Amino acid sequence: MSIILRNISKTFGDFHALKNINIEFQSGELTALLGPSGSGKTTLLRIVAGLEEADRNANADILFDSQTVTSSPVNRRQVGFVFQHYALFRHMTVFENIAFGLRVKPRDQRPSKQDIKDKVNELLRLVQMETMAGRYPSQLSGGQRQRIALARALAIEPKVLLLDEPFGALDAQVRAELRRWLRKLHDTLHVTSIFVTHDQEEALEVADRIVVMNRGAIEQIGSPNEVFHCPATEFVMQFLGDVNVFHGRIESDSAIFNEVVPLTEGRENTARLLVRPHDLTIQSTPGAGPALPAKVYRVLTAGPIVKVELIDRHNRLIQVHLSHDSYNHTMVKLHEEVYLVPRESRVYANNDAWTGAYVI
Amino acid sequence: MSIILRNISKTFGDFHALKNINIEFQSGELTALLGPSGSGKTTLLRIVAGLEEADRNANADILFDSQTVTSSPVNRRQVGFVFQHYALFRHMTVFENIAFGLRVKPRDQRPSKQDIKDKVNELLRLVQMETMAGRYPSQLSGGQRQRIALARALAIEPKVLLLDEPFGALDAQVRAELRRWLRKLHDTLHVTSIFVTHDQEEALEVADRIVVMNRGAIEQIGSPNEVFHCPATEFVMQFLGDVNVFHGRIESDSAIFNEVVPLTEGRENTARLLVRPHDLTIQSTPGAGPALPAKVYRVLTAGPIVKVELIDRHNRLIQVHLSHDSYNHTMVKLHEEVYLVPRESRVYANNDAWTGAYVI
Amino acid sequence: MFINILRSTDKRPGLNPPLIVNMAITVIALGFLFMFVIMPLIIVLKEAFSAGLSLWWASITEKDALSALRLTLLVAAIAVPVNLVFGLAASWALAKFRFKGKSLIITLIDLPFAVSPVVSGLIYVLLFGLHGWLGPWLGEHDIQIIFAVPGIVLATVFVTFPFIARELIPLMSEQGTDEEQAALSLGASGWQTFRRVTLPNIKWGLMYGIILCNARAMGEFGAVSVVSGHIRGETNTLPLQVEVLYNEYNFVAAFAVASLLAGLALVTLVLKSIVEWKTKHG
Amino acid sequence: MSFRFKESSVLPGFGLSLGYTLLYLGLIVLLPLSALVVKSSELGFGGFFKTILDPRVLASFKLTFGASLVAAAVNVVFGTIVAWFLVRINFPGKRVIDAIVDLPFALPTAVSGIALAMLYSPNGKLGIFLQSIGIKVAFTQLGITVALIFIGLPFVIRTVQPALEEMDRELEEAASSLGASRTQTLTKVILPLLMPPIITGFTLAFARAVGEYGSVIFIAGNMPMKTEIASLLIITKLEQYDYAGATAIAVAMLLVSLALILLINLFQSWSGKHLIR
Amino acid sequence: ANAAGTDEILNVSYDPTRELYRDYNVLFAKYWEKETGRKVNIRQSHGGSGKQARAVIDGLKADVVTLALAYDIDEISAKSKLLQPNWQQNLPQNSSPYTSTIVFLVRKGNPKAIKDWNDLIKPGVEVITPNPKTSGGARWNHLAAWGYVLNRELGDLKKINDSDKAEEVRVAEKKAKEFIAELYKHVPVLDSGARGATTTFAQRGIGDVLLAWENEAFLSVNQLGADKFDIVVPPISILAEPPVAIIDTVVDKRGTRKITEAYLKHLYSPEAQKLAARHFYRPVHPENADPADIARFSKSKLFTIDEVFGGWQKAQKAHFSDGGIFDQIYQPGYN
Ligand SMILES: Nc1ncnc2c1ncn2[C@@H]1O[C@H](COP(=O)(O)OP(=O)(O)OP(=O)(O)O)[C@@H](O)[C@H]1O
Ligand SMILES: Nc1ncnc2c1ncn2[C@@H]1O[C@H](COP(=O)(O)OP(=O)(O)OP(=O)(O)O)[C@@H](O)[C@H]1O
Ligand SMILES: [Mg+2]
Ligand SMILES: [Mg+2]
Repeated sequence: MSIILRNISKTFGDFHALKNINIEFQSGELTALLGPSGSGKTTLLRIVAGLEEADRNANADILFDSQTVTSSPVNRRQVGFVFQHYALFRHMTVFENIAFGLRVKPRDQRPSKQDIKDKVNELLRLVQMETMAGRYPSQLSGGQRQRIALARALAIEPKVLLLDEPFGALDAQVRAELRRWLRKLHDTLHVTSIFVTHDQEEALEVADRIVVMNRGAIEQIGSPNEVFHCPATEFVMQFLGDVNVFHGRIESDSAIFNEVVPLTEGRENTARLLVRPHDLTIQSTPGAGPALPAKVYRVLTAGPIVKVELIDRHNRLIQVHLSHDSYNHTMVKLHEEVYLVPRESRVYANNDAWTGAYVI
Repeated sequence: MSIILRNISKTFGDFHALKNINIEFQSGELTALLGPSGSGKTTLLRIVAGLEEADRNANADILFDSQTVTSSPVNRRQVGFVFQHYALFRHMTVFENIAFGLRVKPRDQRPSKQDIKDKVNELLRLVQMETMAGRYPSQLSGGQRQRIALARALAIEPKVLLLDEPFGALDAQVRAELRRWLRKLHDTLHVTSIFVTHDQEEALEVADRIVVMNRGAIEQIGSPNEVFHCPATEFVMQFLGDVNVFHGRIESDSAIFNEVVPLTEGRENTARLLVRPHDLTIQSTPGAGPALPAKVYRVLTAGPIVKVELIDRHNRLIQVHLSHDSYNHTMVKLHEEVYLVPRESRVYANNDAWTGAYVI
Repeated sequence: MFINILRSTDKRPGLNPPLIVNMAITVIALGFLFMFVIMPLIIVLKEAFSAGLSLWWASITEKDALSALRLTLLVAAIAVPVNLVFGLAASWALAKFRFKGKSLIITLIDLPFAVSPVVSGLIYVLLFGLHGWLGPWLGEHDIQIIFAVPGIVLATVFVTFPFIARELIPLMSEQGTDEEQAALSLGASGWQTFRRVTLPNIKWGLMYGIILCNARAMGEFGAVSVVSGHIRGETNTLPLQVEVLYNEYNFVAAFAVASLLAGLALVTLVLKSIVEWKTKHG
Repeated sequence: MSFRFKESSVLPGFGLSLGYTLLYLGLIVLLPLSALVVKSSELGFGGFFKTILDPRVLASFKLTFGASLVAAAVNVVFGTIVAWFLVRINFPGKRVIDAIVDLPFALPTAVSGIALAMLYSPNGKLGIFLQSIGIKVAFTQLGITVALIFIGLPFVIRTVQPALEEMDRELEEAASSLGASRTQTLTKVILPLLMPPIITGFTLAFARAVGEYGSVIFIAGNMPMKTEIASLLIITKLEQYDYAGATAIAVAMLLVSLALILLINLFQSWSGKHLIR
Repeated sequence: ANAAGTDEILNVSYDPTRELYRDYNVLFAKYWEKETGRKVNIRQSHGGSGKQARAVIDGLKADVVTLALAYDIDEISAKSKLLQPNWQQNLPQNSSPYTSTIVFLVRKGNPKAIKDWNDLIKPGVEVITPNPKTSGGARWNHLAAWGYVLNRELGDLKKINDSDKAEEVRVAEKKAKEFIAELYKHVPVLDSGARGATTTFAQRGIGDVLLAWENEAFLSVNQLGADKFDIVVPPISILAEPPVAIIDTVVDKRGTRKITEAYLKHLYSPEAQKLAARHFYRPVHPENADPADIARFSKSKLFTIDEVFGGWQKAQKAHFSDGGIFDQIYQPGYN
């Protein structure tokens, strides 16, 4: 089922939570909604589900498979919704929670008791909670509740799956497993899914498309590669993954970054140099191109990559990520003076990308 | 303040949520509790705070600075607690929520109105919610609620800070910032902090020490480097970061991994080869040592590292993580036949680490 | 079990008041109930049985008493369900939605309580009485409303009108709409959502509402007295029967019948136990 | 912002439930009560005010509303304590005590009045004791208050009880972990959250007390200007076949109650706005 | 009347007549069956006299009313025209087949030595009487006391209707009002009904003397213990005449005139008179009653409403309506 949102806005009192959103979700696509806390992700998802009404507006419209659903209620939209705060039924056991959607189906579509049981047990197995069918939500840990919320939404095999941070409280293991399963479900059933996440890695890994939101507006829509490698705005660049930001100023035709610029100065004639930590190489000599002298401050070797924190002459903190291999090659030592060479970087001046020259 | 737990167990009905926990938290240390969902992290934290009573047992004891606190109530323990589900006061504004702990101090220790105001505003700035002081919790997004819960616990400048997934609903940016701030708070105030997380990267990066829990028991306690590089058990190895697991069997004195072993076979005479995705190198020729032939199935280039998914002859999925650099070097092509060489790996047979020979 | 006496029902440490405070609460609560409920109950029972068990039994099995009991049960059996339906509808509309004029509607729902019982009966006389608005028309068609069962039912419905709605409204608004939204998103119809999600969450409040409504429906005297006509064996409810007996200087029988009504409090016990049992066992 | 009668909501059934509520309310409450108003209007403006401004009527209003407020307030304090006891404390035989709470509704009001008068009269079980410490209850305004406490007693208990049962204990834990003492937790967290049911209980107990007749007259003494309640004056008028006068007093009482209850309800909805999620 | 050969009538009565009419209904049913061969089912309604009258006014379909005061039946006639204003002439003795009077119930041995009305206002005497505005019985008490003073002052009650003695009567009435006011000062509790007053006096132990109907006084002594109370009959008191009447429009509509006429007329029959005496009512034909029952009624001078007050309507208006004597003595500032 394809979903189209046209001119959707939402205000709470005089707070604009969504500002004129236009977006299309292809049938069978898995889309990630990515954005900082409070950017309107939940609100958008709730509007799609029909749990919240968008501001009334002549042009506003929501289409499911080209049919407008603006006035059709939640329970007719056939959406599975995983709530950010779970919204489990307190008075029902885990089993009853998951079975609920099946049990309320119209009699002629309702599966038999045994089928319901089998289905629920299958889902319980999926979320690794077979032994807890008889528990009440209050007797579950946070992650367990989240898994039940997920299983409950999946039970009804909806055409559209809306997931509000469905894995937020889960550890990497279970998360990876459920993620894979979600991907597979997708590829076999061709449901249209939208999931909210605050974890850009997850978005990049799982989604077909990523929608980056900020302050109630959409900053960029694109494939994971697009948003990561060609961020449309400075915000997207900063939001997707760690970034070292150097503040500089525009002087004549160059962006100058070799001194500290107070942040308070406003955006006029200022420039920002953005370099991802893994795009910096550490060298013991400056070399030919632009290089930033810095001092090694802290090295974290635990984890799949080595994180090196350095401090430049202006006392700015700089992060560099290396593979264990290259780390072993370069032999960085604490407090050593080194040179950082950006392999790739972006410069933004005023509000646009800067294509001119720059000096570090 | 140092915290010692001795022989702490907790049962709910006949479910053992904690099994004889013994642990010591050094004064001024930042400890991460890491473990899968339902492993007892919240329960343990609640027992430390005094929100839950451990099973009565002659040997069970909780000491704060060598003083037993088993019978002292929560509000005397001077712990700041961030609840996994926030537990914000619904009838109070954001401001009042944060100010609560200050306003209930005994009159002689209570800060002045102005001091309270300043303090709360400072905390609001920290969690980037200056503009929302007058809102009620029901008017906040998930991440915003979490930040308020954090600010509220910090307001009372406790001696012990217990945080139950304090950043679970936040995006990487805010998270990194708060994490840094937490680290700094730590280093300046020397509070003893324990924080629960399901994000092993976060644990590895922030914590001084990591406690890995599983099914109510402690699997390993150690520095980030220790638990990552020298996992005490197979579980720890598997839990900390992605791992490729190959199932094999013991034959005479070797562990054999070159065929598929059904998982159902039980643990006797079986062996597992564990290799981290970044510890595998991709080569176009087998080379001298053990090498695993596999076919490239999917490549994800979005993100700071390149994730390559391969399938071996037995149709097992294998993950390899490369830096963009090495990826560009090796020039992996989709559906190409390649050889995987483990740089580092661990073999577990039966229930122990295996030090003998093995064949891939 | 007995080790737990005076301990808090929730065993979480730290939050619960010390034993001494629990003791004080218990003493105050029991003292208050003792002065205002238990002692009056004892008085009623003492008087009821003052002439022996057999006279008590004779009093409540007397012909008029039995017919009064039947009428009382009938009236309650109509008034309680009718107000139950209203209570559920009203609390749904008033607790789960926000709209203008809500406080006014709630106030109007409260109103029947503030009306003196006699007046509650009187208004139906003013409507349906011989000189009332509808009286002449009813007379022509030989329809008897007041001084007959319909009038008694109406008066009872009026005086017990607010109970269930008012019990449920604060409880329902307290619980918000999260779970209802979840149910709807799972495809449940409005009615299914209400029955399977909302109702179980308010079951205690609902039960108290029904119990209170029922108790009052059976115990109501003033309003019913005005519209009953006091015809023996026909339009006397139990409370009216009590009055009749009392005014006939038949003190013991009056209290015997009253004790029957007091016994209805036991219904609470039974009902609550049933609900609790059901909650536990599926 | 434009005027909207109702804020949007996804829950169904608003029209139906509100429509039914209003219809039923209109038929059962408003229509009959309008008969009351119409009847009282027979007196004309002057007659109406002459009736209700009679010193005896005014004295009875003062007494009725005053005693009702006091009784409702007493019920708030003790009812909350009883509810706490019933929910939070283990006690053998608690179920029976729980059941007895409904007694004031089950007993016909006259029986309650007689029983209370027996209990609190100078030769009654409690009366003797109270007399000995110099408190006279029966046939005084105190006696009226006692009867009104009795008949309104279940309200606060039964509204607070389910709310307390459903209360999220994590909030108490949060308060406690922030250093609040038990008293502070109680006054700053628990009570504010219990406020809506408490206020509801108060309103209902108060309303009920204002209208009460049967149980009061046995213990009131019914002395004009001193212990004569408004409902008694209504009966008095009726005994003289003065329907218009009776309804005039009833209407005046109703209007005062309406105003007071509306005030309370407005306050409650204003202070509880944000509680609805 | 229905086809099955059973007649049905509704008798709307007041409170303490239940026993009397239960027995009388049996008596009449036998009589009626003997006379006509038809069975009769008599439905009974009991309640406060005024309340019962109001119910009939508002549509309670009573065939006959047997109430405590003629005033109440007058009101039925006046307010709803269900019967003729001169209904009281339809049956002998002002339509009252039995009468009663107001007596004093005192504690055993009469410790305060209360013999006459004047003793009621002796210092330290507490009198229990209900509120005349809500209780029919209390009105009798009030009027009896009033009549006592007039009789004492005037010597002869006939002077009341003598226009020459108007001034003398006015002075006497002023005295009566003072007496009444003083009397109510001795009343610590004004119950709303006769039964409540009895309870206050008997059970609560409040007061030294209870003003009550004679038949109710006998009943209370019987029920509450002959060892606790004595009945004192004052030398002069009021003749209480509880009247009976047919509700014309109802019986005409239902076709029960014949049986209701027989029902009321039979109250004057010897066997019914005997029954009334047994239930502590003074029969209008004492000769037909059991002498043992008659012996319980002590002789005293009884005056009627008509003699002293010129009928119930006037009495009600002067004494009990809003602004009447009763209200005046309770006005703030009155002493
Ligand atoms: N009241 C209870 N009754 C029964 N079991 C309970 C209760 N509370 C918790 N448990 C169980 O105890 C175990 C530990 O719970 P806990 O909340 O400590 O887990 P956790 O490690 O915090 O998990 P998560 O990361 O999902 O929050 C879980 O399996 C949970 O189901
Ligand atoms: N009822 C409300 N009244 C006022 N503001 C609201 C209300 N509900 C949400 N908001 C605001 O709308 C904005 C968007 O909220 P939303 O819940 O959609 O954020 P989100 O992107 O889901 O954030 P998170 O990742 O923290 O859950 C937030 O700033 C929030 O404070
Ligand atoms: Mg959200
Ligand atoms: Mg947890």
